Amino acid sequence: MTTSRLPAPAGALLDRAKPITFGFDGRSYTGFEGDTIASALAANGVGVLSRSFKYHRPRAVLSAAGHDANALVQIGAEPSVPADRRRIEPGLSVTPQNVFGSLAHDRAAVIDSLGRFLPVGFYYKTFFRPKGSWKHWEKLIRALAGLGKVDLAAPHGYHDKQYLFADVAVVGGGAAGMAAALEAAEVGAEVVLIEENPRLGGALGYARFDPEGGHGASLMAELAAKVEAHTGITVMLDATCNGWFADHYLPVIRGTRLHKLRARSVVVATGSYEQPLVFRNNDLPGVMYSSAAQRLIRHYGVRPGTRAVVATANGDGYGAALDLLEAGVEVACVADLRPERSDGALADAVADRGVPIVRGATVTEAVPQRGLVGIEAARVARITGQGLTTALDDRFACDLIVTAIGYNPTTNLIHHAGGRVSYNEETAMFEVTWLPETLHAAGSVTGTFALDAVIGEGRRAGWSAARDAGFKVGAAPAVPNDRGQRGVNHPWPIFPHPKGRDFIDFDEDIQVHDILDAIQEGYDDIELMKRFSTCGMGPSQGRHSSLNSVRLTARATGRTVDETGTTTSRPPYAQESFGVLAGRSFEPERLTPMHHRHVEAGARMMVAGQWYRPEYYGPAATRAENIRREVMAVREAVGLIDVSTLGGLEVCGPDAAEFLNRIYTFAYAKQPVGRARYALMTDQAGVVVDDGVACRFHDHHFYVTATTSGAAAVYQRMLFWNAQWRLQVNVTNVTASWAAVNLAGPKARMVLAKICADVELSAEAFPYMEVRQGNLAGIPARIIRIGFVGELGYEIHVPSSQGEALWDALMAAGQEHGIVPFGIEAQRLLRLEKGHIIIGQDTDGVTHVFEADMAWAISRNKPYFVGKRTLAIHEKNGLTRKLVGFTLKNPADPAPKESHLVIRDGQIVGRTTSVNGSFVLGKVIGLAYVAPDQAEPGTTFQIRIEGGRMIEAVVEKPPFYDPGNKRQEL
Amino acid sequence: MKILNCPLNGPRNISEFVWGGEVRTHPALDCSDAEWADYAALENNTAGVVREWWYHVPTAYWIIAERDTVKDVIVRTYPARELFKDRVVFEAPAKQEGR
Amino acid sequence: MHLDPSTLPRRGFLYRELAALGASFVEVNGQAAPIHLAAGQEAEASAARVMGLADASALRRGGYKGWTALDWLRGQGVAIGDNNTTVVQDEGSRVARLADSEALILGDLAGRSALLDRVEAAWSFEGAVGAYPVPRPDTNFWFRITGAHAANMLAKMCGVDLRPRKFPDGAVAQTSVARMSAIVIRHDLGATLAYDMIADSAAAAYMWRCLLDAMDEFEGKPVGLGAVRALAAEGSSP
Amino acid sequence: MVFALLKYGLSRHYPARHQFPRPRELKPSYDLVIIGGGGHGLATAYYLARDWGITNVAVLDKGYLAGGNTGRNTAIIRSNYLTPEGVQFYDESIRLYKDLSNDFDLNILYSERGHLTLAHTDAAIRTMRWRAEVNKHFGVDSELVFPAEIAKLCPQLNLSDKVRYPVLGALYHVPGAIARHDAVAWGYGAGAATRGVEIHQRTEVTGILREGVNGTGGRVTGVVTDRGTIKCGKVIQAVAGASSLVAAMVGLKLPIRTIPLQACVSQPLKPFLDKIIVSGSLHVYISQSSRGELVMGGSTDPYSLYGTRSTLDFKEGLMMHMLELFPYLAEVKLLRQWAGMTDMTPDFAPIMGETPVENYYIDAGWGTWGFKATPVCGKRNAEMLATGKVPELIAPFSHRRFLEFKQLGEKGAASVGH
Ligand SMILES: Cc1cc2nc3c(=O)[nH]c(=O)nc-3n(C[C@H](O)[C@H](O)[C@H](O)COP(=O)(O)OP(=O)(O)OC[C@H]3O[C@@H](n4cnc5c(N)ncnc54)[C@H](O)[C@@H]3O)c2cc1C
Ligand SMILES: NC(=O)c1ccc[n+]([C@@H]2O[C@H](COP(=O)([O-])OP(=O)(O)OC[C@H]3O[C@@H](n4cnc5c(N)ncnc54)[C@H](O)[C@@H]3O)[C@@H](O)[C@H]2O)c1
Ligand SMILES: Cc1cc2nc3c(=O)[nH]c(=O)nc-3n(C[C@H](O)[C@H](O)[C@H](O)COP(=O)(O)O)c2cc1C
Ligand SMILES: [Zn+2]
Repeated sequence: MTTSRLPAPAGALLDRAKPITFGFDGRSYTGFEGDTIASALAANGVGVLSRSFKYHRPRAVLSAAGHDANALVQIGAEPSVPADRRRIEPGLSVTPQNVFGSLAHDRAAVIDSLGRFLPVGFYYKTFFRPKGSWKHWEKLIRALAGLGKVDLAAPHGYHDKQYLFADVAVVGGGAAGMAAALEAAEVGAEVVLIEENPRLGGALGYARFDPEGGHGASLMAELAAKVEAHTGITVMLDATCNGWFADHYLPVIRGTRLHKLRARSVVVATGSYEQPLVFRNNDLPGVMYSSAAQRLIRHYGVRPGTRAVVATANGDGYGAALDLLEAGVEVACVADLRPERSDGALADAVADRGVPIVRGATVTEAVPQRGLVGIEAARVARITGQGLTTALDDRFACDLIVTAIGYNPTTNLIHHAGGRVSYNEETAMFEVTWLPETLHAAGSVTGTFALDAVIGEGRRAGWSAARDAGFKVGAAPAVPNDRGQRGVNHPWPIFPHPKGRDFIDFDEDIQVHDILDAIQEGYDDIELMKRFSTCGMGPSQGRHSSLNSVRLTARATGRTVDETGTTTSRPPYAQESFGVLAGRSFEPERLTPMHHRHVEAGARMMVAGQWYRPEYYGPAATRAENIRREVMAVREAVGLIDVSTLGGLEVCGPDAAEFLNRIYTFAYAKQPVGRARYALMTDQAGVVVDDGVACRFHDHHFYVTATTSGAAAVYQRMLFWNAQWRLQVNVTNVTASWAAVNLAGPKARMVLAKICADVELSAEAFPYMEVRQGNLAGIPARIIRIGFVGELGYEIHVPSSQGEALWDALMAAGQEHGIVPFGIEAQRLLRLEKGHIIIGQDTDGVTHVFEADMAWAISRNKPYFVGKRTLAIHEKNGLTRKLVGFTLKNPADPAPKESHLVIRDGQIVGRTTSVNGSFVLGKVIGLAYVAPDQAEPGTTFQIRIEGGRMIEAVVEKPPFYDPGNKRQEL
Repeated sequence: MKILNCPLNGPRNISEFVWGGEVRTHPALDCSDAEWADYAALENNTAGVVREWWYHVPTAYWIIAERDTVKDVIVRTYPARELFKDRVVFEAPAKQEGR
Repeated sequence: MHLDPSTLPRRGFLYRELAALGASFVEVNGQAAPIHLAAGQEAEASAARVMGLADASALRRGGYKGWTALDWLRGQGVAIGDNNTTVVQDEGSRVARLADSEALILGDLAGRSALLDRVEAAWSFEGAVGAYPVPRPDTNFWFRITGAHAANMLAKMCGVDLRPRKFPDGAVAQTSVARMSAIVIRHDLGATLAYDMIADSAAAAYMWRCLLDAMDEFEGKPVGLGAVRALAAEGSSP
Repeated sequence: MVFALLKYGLSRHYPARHQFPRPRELKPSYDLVIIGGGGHGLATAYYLARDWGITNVAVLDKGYLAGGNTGRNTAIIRSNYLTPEGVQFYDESIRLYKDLSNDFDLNILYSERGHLTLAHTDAAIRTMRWRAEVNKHFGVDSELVFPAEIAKLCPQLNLSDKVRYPVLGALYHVPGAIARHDAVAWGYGAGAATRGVEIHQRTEVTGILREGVNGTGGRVTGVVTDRGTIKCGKVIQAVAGASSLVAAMVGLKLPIRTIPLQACVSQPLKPFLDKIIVSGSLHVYISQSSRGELVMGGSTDPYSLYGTRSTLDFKEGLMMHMLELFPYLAEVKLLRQWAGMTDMTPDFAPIMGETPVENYYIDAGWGTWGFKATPVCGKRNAEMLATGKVPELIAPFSHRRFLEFKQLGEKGAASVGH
């Protein structure tokens, strides 16, 4: 292989004292600390990094900038690692991607020779005849597609996030960015400077600005030293700003941490990407950008070849030629695409070194080595017109072709922010024409290339950003007039070859004719061209292809480049891992005060929104038995359930009753102190959305409960309405303040009496639907006599810090009466026996009050409640379904499941919502929606159960158990 | 992430807020069914500056924001009481059936 | 002798977690407060200067909410500042104004608040129409987060800029922390940067875990109230 | 090698034909104008031309072909809805989809994968069973399955109960599929254009002409565009995110909110995931395309917007939950994110059919779920426009239902499901 390691001082990023051994494609290599995978491999003479997406052609470094199209490798379970950015570590095991067999012998490489049968969008054109055949072809196509591999056993490493704040954020640590940061910090702004590379400097660190070659480095050292010394500047290296989001919200990824940086103003100084020269076989290993050659030499101490041909249209090509010469690379020829002599010290220096310079010429073909693993020679021909060359060419033996035909600005962040660019035909560049307020740009991202102008522009951007961030600034720094934007970009560096393999997009293996074909086929809008050809849709997202593909599209459609426009640039700027985006996965968990008691008692806990609740107590293996035991305890003795997750709202003030009158369907104005009342909430559409109990403790005070899942929304809704009604009422969400239990069963009073001294508990003194405040085992409590489960029962609310003590006291007091803690499952059966609905189970997103058969819960004497008006419309329109209780006609029939359908004449008319086998009743009971004319008790209707079988059910008016409600009122 | 300037808490990530939709004017209780549907079921879905409800979750605070739904810019925010100044009283509409 | 937290009716939201960390408890307001953990008060105090987390939930706190709440409190001699600021009262309690209609009262590190004693005694539905108590001790846990790295650590969980130069002593942020609503108040302990965090008591264990995880990179340690008091004693914070 | 490719390989001139003959000028008048050149508009044009021979039709789109939601959607096709109206409707669409490649002579890469909607709560289990039962009633292949079976269907899923929201069950819908979204639109567009329909891209409708407006909606007579005014017989709007704005041009107010929906793709990976996985509770869905990218999305944005900007929060929330289901994807890389503007109705069902304005028809309210409906919408819209009668399949989706507070109950099936 022809690449090799250079001695120091080449390789500024290397620590040669620290050799590192790693593996690639099954072999072991040694590089130095600071090497990227790509540079270390190049230093070892490894010429091929990957195989291309479609044709499986060998590929290697193109830009060495960390954004290469074909430098993606797999590291263990991590796919698509950019080998030109990721640094080597001891023991790293790297494998190539998209290879069938080995990198050297890829069986899929045969596709390359079939290329002409695989036109752009080929998969749209075939594989579907005869009908059904795509199913088989798809497998093949899918297997060929994709790059990296997923390992189902890959560990989920530690990733986290951190917010950062700055007055001014500067993205890009090149000359422009450093100048901007210094200027802003100088006036007192707190600056964060973000650079994706391991050191500051940008192009200063690898480009050549003068024949002697030292200017960049010395300027870099000077600026970097100032930046690093400035206390107002925080420098983030190896940190990628991966997008711009609204209000200057910048995701900055460094390692496994996502920093979310909020700045008051932003300077984008992200530089530019060098662009490819398009010619036959321009994708082969050994063809690279001038900046890539320079990065390899200067950053990584890698000699990129032994004999080079340089194709250039600007001074940077000559700079690269000088670098190559100094690195001991023979330069066979410089082909300058421009016909006129380009005056410039760099060009002169190259000429002085005796390098032949051919003007008005370009490389038209890289002559491949066998197996396409490198190049043997370059063909150079005269340019005769736009994209045209003479047939006659010169063949220069070489192993390296370096191209320098211009740049495309790194405007990703500017696009995300809504900035606009437009194509300047004169400079053949996209230039920024409009920036949103408080966003500034400087340096080559704006098309400014002259170094003094870059720095001037950087200073001015920093100045503007500091001003926008509210700092007092002096006079605006001046920017030299000549921004050096001419003579950088060649307007048409595209030389299609009759035999093709003249690549525009290296990710997707798109050649010139692919783009032209797509356009000819009608995909002539730049966005359609992109989507049909997939140009720009691969991992490097058009970095290397966008400019040339727009130029081609423009020419083929007879429009200007500006009219043609570019495709939308979208985040992320560079790849980002799912793990980094996920971070620590904050998933709040709420526990009731008695949570640990349930766990200790062997409860199976179930998720209820953010809460956990006991489903039942005991082993899963005896689930049914556990539930039965809990149910029977409630029916026959006494049970205790934790209902702390119920919402709790304190509604206080002179208008408290009026407020509830408007919020709930019932009437509360005349509710006496000491009484509880059902509370049903509807929305504007009359849909049932929540329910609870309103307890009046004072003229001015109601304590209202809400469902576990509805609490937050109920609170929000109450505040929403009162923000408009302006009643004298205050609502406080006290859900977490109160622990609550329901003590229920015939022996509940006896248990309670044991720990209650100050509340008279007799049925006469404390009847059903009344509330009291008192002390239980010394714990202040609100006691509500309600009966969701249909037995004598007390819902007891105590301060949450004392919930566990209450639980302990009740369990102890209940021991002699056989108290049993019960869970949600038991409660669901118990309440069903009483026919109580559960909002969200027995109602759905459109159930209104009449459908739920709850007209009894509406007070008709009120002028208003939320939903009243719509309910009136529903009442007028009549019902289409109704919720009823039912039992099975034939008790031997299997129980339907919840959500089995009610069928009439082959039509769906409803469904079951709750079904359970009642132990005490010895039969299956349930709730179901049926057609309105099926709702009369005694009517039979049909339910389709498992296996499609129909069974008959009979409407029975709930409550199924204790219809006279005697037991709860005991 | 947008920043919404809460009149109580100052500039905050918009994720601290819940969007409450357009501010609407409640029709008179004796409005027609069509007027009622217009209020309760239909949306202006304005492209441009809209006056909207926003709820700051940590402080349980409903505010009003004027937001440009095309530019994604929040023009102005203020407490709801600037718009809803007075106690609202609902009187039963005079009985008239059939509207 | 060690106090067993489960022998008291008022129980901390985290007493099991704290006991597992070797906490020694003392009774404060009828509840077991972790005075120090296994490391001991002195070690914890020095850890807390760097990065510490203490459960202060046993300490006194309260609040009033409603359209006359601030006026009524003022009538009780309470000094109240602007929204989202805290005023230290003569007897040592702090009063944070949370809105035009709400104030939060935080007692001292000993667990006392003469102010709360006084206003609680004075309050009645009739006497304070429009000012209603908020049951803060049960609604919320109360953590103290201390040490030089506190702001950086909180930046891993909270999107408000809490750095000392932007968030002065006494400032209040009612915001979202680890996807939970929380009140964060800067209240330095002597010379040590420190914050109160007050949030949903039902999520105390969740938040405790999140904080310990976030503190790890700063060598953060859970500490007892003793360490907090020791830091406070180095200056003059109540 | 497949024959068709040989043809391309051997012929010197590529391609065989131009797919979208480009009309330069607008004609002064058309029998019918279709506002919106997304999938729905193009499919309507296609079936008008193919099935009814109506070709004096202009499709007007303010942007490029299918650059609206059709070009942004994650292409999940299924019929496992909740309401009878929905299930029957989408079922017809799936049947049409299966023939599209051959109808078009263009492979839409229709890929039947099987679709799992995960349930993490017992309430969700009930909804899944409900959907399964309704589906089966109409002959749609859906089944409620539990973790042991899910593990067999999709061993790639994390079914551990040690996560915050364990998977308790799933609705398994065998015909659940994905397709190449763009190809569907192109197929319809090319089919319509080659039959004589004019497709005018970059042509924005800015007004609609009516006569006889006094108290009623009047009658449509033409449309005003930024390229001139044209007369026409009938008009149908199929403009998704812009529904309210275009409807307002004829004085029609809709119950729609325009809310962005975002999506993203990973870098291409070798195939490892066949099934389409959706979790409503975790607000995520994912499939792997034929190209190898993971195509992912979640619920709609938290507030309305006429724009397609991307947000960071979207990705953060999505990935947080995605890694609960697929923890091993932590080092997989995101490639690109984007957004569309969805026209969300309160009942997650569309608005179709006639309007109070004579000769003005609507196809709106497709929210996050309308791609799968593209063929059936096209076919039935065409039938309606050609015959003047509202087909039974679309009658339930009338705009009037909102005025009568008779919402359809599709919420339980549509929200994050697409
Ligand atoms: C991210 C995302 C993911 C989705 N995922 C799915 C999915 O998996 N499955 C599914 O079934 N659905 C999905 N959907 C929904 C689906 O994309 C849409 O419902 C469907 O594509 C709508 O098609 P359409 O033709 O009605 O609208 P569009 O494709 O949006 O077309 C409307 C066209 O109208 C044009 N227009 C607007 N105003 C005017 C005007 N004044 N004059 C002229 N032209 C105008 C627009 O430019 C646009 O091209 C998703 C949507 C999004 C955004
Ligand atoms: N010879 C060459 O190859 C070459 C190439 C480009 C520029 N230049 C010269 O360099 C000067 C321009 O300097 P400049 O400062 O504008 O550009 P620059 O390229 O020197 O610096 C831009 C820096 O921003 C970084 N960056 C870009 N996007 C980023 C992101 N999202 N997050 C973090 N970092 C990001 C890049 O890695 C780079 O280091 C000009 O004088 C120009 O002529 C030379
Ligand atoms: C199903 C689907 C798959 C996509 N796959 C890719 C992809 O592989 N690469 C890519 O760059 N974009 C991909 N995109 C996104 C498009 O490039 C583009 O972002 C999207 O159509 C929205 O358009 P806009 O970004 O121009 O606004 C995909 C989009 C969809 C809908
Ligand atoms: Zn979640």
